[in-house]
Amino acid sequence: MITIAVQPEPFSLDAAVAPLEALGGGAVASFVGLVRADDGLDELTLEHYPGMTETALRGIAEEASTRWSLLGATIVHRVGPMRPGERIVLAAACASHRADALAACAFMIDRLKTDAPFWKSETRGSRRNWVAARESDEAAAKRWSL
Amino acid sequence: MITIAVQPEPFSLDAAVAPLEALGGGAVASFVGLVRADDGLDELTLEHYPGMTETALRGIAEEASTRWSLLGATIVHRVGPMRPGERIVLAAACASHRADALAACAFMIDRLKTDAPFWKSETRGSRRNWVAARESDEAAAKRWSL
Amino acid sequence: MVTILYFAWVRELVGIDAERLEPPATNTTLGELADWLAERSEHHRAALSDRGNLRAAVDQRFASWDTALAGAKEIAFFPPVTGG
Amino acid sequence: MVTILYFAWVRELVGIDAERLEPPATNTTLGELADWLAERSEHHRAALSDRGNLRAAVDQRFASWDTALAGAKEIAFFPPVTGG
Repeated sequence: MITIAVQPEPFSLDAAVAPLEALGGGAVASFVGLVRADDGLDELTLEHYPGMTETALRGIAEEASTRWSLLGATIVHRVGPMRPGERIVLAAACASHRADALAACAFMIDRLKTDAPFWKSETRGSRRNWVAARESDEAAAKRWSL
Repeated sequence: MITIAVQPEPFSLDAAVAPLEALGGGAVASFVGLVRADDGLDELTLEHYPGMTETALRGIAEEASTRWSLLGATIVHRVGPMRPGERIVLAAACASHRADALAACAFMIDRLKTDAPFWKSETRGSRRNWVAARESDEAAAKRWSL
Repeated sequence: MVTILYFAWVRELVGIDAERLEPPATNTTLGELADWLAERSEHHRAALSDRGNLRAAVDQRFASWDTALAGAKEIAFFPPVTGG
Repeated sequence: MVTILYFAWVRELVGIDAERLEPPATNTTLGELADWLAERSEHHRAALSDRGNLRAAVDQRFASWDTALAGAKEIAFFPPVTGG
């Protein structure tokens, strides 16, 4: 069972993982990325490529389901403006064995950083700048290459 | 910040990770273990060693905080009778970098399986049996040995 | 006709988020299309000339500069992604 | 006096969850104490004789059978743990 959501609204962790927990797998691993208040950040804005985003996220969740024995995988990604402390993204996996759920969750968030069309811009006071991609994210995603 | 709870009551994931999310770390990884409905299970009962349990869980969270760069770690473990589908345990870690949060979360749940005084018994109809420890859990815990 | 989309600072530099164009048939690869687009205006040039910092998708799939464009309907240019 | 605690099926086999005892001074290790306790009743023997399937803690810390008991106040016997 793969669930993908791209939405401006905040999400509840309990609500987002409830369908995974109902699959009877016994193990649910999840990762939540939040807006950090780095250097006086006022607002983070996520732009994305509607249509391609959903396809890319679904592809990441499907690849996770191929590589590990999963009962389900869920990715929720917010778009639009967010404040420090707000959740940006959730990657969650349900499996019968915890190792599968944990590895799939790590895989999905690593891949999401490099393989999904999102762009962050930061606002501090009247200044706004686009966040640069990080080589460490490329390296983290590459370690999953077969 | 280390938070340990051993309680008969169910717990909310949102409520349990809220203090971790408030630490400003940007990355929160969590693992939830649930009661599986294996072979017609009616009820799972968790017995524990009051006093030692809390010490053992705190020790696991403290070791995670030593090994990875964490802002906080939380372990919540239920005791008493539970039904299939209910949450048994939560291990969660907050870090500035997702790799630290994910590794610490995996470490805590692996260690919890072998290093905390809990015992599971299963009820099916009028039959009750104690769950045997699994060698795979010993192996999973040992992979973290320095 | 092909739909060209721009995102993030590429969009801001070009000054528009989409345009519908008929590229010449000599543009057989994504790289050749980017070169042709860069000629359209100073804004296009500013956005599309630094190929090392530019990424693209053909029909909503990430693509390299030597990707063939035959039959492509939607082509997007954008910076390296920074989601998650 | 030492508090002896039993958990899970060890508790069920012994038939009690705790007892306060004064073990002889010759019991210097956890293993010797287990041997001495096993002599107290058929129930104790059934619970404590299969050492391979038995674990223990001294003053709320997991301990091996050769752990010295000097000064110990609380000793617990139980099966291998199955939490999480």
